[in-house]
Amino acid sequence: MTLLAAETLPETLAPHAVSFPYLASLAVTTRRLAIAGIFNAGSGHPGGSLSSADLLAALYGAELYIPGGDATNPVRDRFVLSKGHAAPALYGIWAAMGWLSPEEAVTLRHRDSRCQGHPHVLDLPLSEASTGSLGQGFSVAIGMALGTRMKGLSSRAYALLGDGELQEGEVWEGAMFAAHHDLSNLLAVIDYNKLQSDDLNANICGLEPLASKWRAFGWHAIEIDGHDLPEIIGAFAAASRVTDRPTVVIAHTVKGKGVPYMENEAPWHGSVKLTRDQASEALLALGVAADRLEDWIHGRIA
Amino acid sequence: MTLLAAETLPETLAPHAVSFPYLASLAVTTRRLAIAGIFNAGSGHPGGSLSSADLLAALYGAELYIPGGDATNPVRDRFVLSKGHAAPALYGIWAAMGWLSPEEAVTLRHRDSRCQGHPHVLDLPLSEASTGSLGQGFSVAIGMALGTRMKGLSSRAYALLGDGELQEGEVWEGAMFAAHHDLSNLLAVIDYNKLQSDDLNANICGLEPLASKWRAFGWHAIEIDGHDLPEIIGAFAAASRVTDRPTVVIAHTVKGKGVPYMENEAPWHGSVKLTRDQASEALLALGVAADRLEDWIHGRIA
Amino acid sequence: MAASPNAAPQLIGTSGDSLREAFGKALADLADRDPRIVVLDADIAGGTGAHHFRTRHRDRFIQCGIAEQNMMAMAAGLAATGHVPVVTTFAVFCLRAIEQARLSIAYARRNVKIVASHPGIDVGPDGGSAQALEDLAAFRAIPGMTVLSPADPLDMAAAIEAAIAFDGPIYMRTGRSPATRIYERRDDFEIGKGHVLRDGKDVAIIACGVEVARALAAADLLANDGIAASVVNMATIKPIDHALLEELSARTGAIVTAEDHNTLGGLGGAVAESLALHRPCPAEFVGVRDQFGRSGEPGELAELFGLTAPAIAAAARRVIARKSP
Amino acid sequence: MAASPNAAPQLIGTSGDSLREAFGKALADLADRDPRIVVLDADIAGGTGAHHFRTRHRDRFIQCGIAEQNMMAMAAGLAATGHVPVVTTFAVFCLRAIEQARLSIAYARRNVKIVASHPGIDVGPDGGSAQALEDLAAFRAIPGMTVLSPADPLDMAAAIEAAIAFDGPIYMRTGRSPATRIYERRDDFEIGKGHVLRDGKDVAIIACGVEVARALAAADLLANDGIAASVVNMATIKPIDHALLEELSARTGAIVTAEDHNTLGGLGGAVAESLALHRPCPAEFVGVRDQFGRSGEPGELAELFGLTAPAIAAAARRVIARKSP
Ligand SMILES: Cc1ncc(C[n+]2csc(CCOP(=O)(O)OP(=O)(O)O)c2C)c(N)n1
Ligand SMILES: Cc1ncc(C[n+]2csc(CCOP(=O)(O)OP(=O)(O)O)c2C)c(N)n1
Ligand SMILES: [Mg+2]
Ligand SMILES: [Mg+2]
Repeated sequence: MTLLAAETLPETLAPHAVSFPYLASLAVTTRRLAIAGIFNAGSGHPGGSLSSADLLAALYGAELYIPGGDATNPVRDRFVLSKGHAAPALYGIWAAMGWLSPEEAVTLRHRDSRCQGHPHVLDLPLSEASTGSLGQGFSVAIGMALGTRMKGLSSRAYALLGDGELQEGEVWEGAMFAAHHDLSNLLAVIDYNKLQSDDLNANICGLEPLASKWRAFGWHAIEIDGHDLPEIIGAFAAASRVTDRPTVVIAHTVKGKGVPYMENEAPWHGSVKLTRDQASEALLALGVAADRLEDWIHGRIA
Repeated sequence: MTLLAAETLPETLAPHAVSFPYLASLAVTTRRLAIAGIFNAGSGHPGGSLSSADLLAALYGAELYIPGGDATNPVRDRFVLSKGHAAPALYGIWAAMGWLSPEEAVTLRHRDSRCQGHPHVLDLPLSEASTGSLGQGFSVAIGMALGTRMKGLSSRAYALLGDGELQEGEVWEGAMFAAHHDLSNLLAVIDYNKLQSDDLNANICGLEPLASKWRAFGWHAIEIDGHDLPEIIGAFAAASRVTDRPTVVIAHTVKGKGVPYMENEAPWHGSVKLTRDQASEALLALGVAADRLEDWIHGRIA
Repeated sequence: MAASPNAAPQLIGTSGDSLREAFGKALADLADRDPRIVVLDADIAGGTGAHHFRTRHRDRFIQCGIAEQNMMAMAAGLAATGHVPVVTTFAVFCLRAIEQARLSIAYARRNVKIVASHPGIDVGPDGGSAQALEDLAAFRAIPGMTVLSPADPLDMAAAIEAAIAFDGPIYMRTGRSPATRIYERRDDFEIGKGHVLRDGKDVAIIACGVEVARALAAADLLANDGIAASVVNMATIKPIDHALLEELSARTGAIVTAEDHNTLGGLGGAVAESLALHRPCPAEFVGVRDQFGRSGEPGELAELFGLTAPAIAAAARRVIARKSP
Repeated sequence: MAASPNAAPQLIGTSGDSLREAFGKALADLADRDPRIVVLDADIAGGTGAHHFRTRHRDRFIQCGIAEQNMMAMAAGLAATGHVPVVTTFAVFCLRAIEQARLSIAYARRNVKIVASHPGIDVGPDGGSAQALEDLAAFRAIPGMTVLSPADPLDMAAAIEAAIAFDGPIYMRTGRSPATRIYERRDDFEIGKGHVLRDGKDVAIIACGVEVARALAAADLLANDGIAASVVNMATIKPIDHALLEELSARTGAIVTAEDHNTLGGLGGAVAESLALHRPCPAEFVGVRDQFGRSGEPGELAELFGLTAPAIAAAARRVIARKSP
């Protein structure tokens, strides 16, 4: 593995000046809007949305090159939410970035909303891919990494995967392909919250030793705390210096992170209906003032 | 991993008294009938049939418990040819075992023959599964290992896979499942001939480090020379003592083994048509006397 | 052909169990008596109804993880060793493993039941990615695969009982949303037979799944205008009930099909093929017209995509206008 | 409706290129002019015809390994970055990745061409496992998916050119065996339009793929008995040519379909739906009757499964006997 010195990196890959308080604020907005959206929808996946909020904040806030959130810019980086059921968090981070109105972000799953239950690229082009069937978004991102490289663009492709998602064989097909083709412009991030729909990965179909699996498939693997923003940013920086293979960031997370009654509690991991009380309790736990609850539920976050 | 001492093994798992000359004769008969079948058919896959002949000889001749070749015996072991395109070798080993007439074995791919281009369980129940689409036979064998274990039977399930086949994600889904369920009555054998249809694995989509992949997926992995009968038998014996996980035998082989003009020569790896001269040269190389060529081509092997 | 008195439909109009719940409960009951049954799940048992089986028969519940291809082919291996495997996941994820269902199950004629929850736009808020509109067509094309789509909880319970008693591969749809009850009893379920719920000479509405209740409601709407519609619960899509369709074609001369599926290739396709082969007459197809679904409540989506009782009634009026004089 | 003189069929009767070879060569030519084209292969290029493209355009040939699911979804990513991906494998392995074709390609409306070699019993000696009899039905059910099945090498070359010019997802069958030549030139290929090869008032034979040549031969057999048959090359299965079918139904009152596919849900299903919607008439469906194929030479298998010219002619006689007086 060759490491490129930072100064030889093309400009778009150079480390940014990162403001961690800013990233933290993106993450908290993401979480709040995800809860509001799921409450309004009457269904949705809170556990896996909350666990990925810090990863999404670090990605969109400090790593991805998508000037102005313009999904038509050919040299933009591509981010695919392969674990598409975390759509509420995706709409949340876009709203936090100012790329989607927060009022729309919380219309999740409504008939006339562009915020479909799972990201749909024809409704919201920033989705880059239409996902919801686990495993596929990762392959699409691999195609994007290859496709931009074939065009000589400096773009990178990113995919966020769930841990349960790694049970899909398609992921290992893609992993083998990406390593064979030295797709160093590809970064996979695993939201390793140890839980899937029904139970712990360890009870359903164990994934450990997970980093060894990826390494045996030819990837550079980095393990971090997926709620520690400096660690996340550090992992991205390290990944950008790996130029002979794709990198996977295995981010240890807590399912339901930020809402104590949900954290690691099995019933909140699949698609659920939130009562108004539950939504309020969640938003309070996420730091919303009692007199702003109604505003946040409607996406009035200013 | 717990090792069971041999004397505590149930009788059906006890090591057999193995005659290596007998196994070698099974292998050579298998190879000859495979060539005869492919010649008669006008199409078929010689490379991957020849590379697996010694493995099949060791399996059927010394390892599998299938008394009298009776595919209705509920306590029999199950063998699934997951790389179904090696069907010519499968029919060959059955004929060598006396379970299929050699005359029928060489009717490969003919309209009225039970020897279909890929094994079909409704035509020949010893096939155990209908295969031909890579990856599936392995999953079927896993279902058999689980199914017999749930019934309290001592049966073991075996699958022979190609190396190219390991690019199918379904294989890794199955690998993860089998390890999670500690299916120690499951044995996968990889015919690691380094070539697939078009080219070397290494050029198409590299598999190395292969043993590390299986180990990271929770399997006991053994690497051997897949043409060395004592090594093969030794690996099976070692596998039978592994009682807490499935075992994979990674058997290094030569594609086209036994027919010099085919060995490691790319054009013989896919489905090909053999001329009479080519078939004759192959049979001569496999030790058929010049005046017996016509007999072998028609399966008159007595 | 008149509906038997026992089977007289009672459009109760209340929303009860969903079909997936009815399936899970009925299967758990069947398994009390039938030790051959094992259930395979891909981390979605709470959604498919399979959790009822798991609660009662933990030792016969096989958690496969999120790996539908391996699950489907493993089921063939379990069937080969004497079990009767019931493979459960969402309809769209059954599609992910259709080649395994084709080769390892159907081609090898393994006795496996594939039970697909979350078909059609009835899936609702999850959106288009999860709303399978192709499964009836795709599984119908597999040689030897029987295809079922029952209409209400009692129909569902009868169907899974018949499916388990049947020796061969079956693909069956359940449903996500609470289902309108149609039957008060259903002891005459037969694979391959449509069930005439209502008898009328002007037009015949052939429906399956959630559309059966809407077809009955459409018949009420039509009755208000003096149009007498037959309504059939065509719970078996394959093999289709040719004899019944021929009779209905002869008697009504106008057919409407209704299904929560693409109008191409599913129930509509099966009925169209049968009519063309045995007794042609005009038909209209109610279903999703070659579009993907989207998020929304099932009722809203039925409006949006034209799967409601008034949409069925409108199709009936169209086809009646096309009758040969 | 009469066939244009230019397009007059010339049943040359010699066996020439296979459709897969014709596809591969035509695609390599197109790619000389169109730098957007990339080809994806799953270790089977020598079988699909994609090797012709590889030889000429190595840098745009993407070897995916034996991993069809990843290949199919990757194609969507390549399309999203401005390439025009052509995914190539056997038809039965396209089925293995149909959920990827559905979600990542069709739902996202990605401009990907899926080209499937080895359809139907025409596959021959490989046997039933490799003989896809379901693909037309399954891919037809995917919303927005165009489905093609050209008839001879020139038709194939025209079809791939039209497919590349078309903006949207397409599933297209090629064929394994040497194809009988039908066209001397084919410069009027249009997606969505059937091509009338022969004009006759007594019955219309609607065929696709290898069955078109057999349909023409069947028309000759029928002509010997004084029966005038129209023959249509229905190279577009979806969207089906409703206008042409309506006209043929009106004029002949008797339709036969012929395809190397299950008789359920494919071309026969598409035609039956169209007739029922627009102008019902009796039809007979020639194809494989819900069985799996088996090993044998393509010609032998056509006999065994009833896909020959005499079988088509027999179906024509049956359907003529069923005409309404
Ligand atoms: C192919 C496929 N199978 C099943 C599902 C249903 N499903 C949705 S979420 C989920 C659990 C996912 O677990 P994980 O990947 O760990 O996600 P997270 O914990 O981050 O929510 C399942 C099984 C799906 N979306 N796709
Ligand atoms: C799912 C699937 N994709 C493609 C093929 C076509 N195919 C038949 S043999 C073969 C090469 C297999 O290579 P390998 O597994 O290494 O077999 P071996 O070298 O032992 O012959 C391919 C791609 C197939 N049979 N199944
Ligand atoms: Mg998880
Ligand atoms: Mg090999």
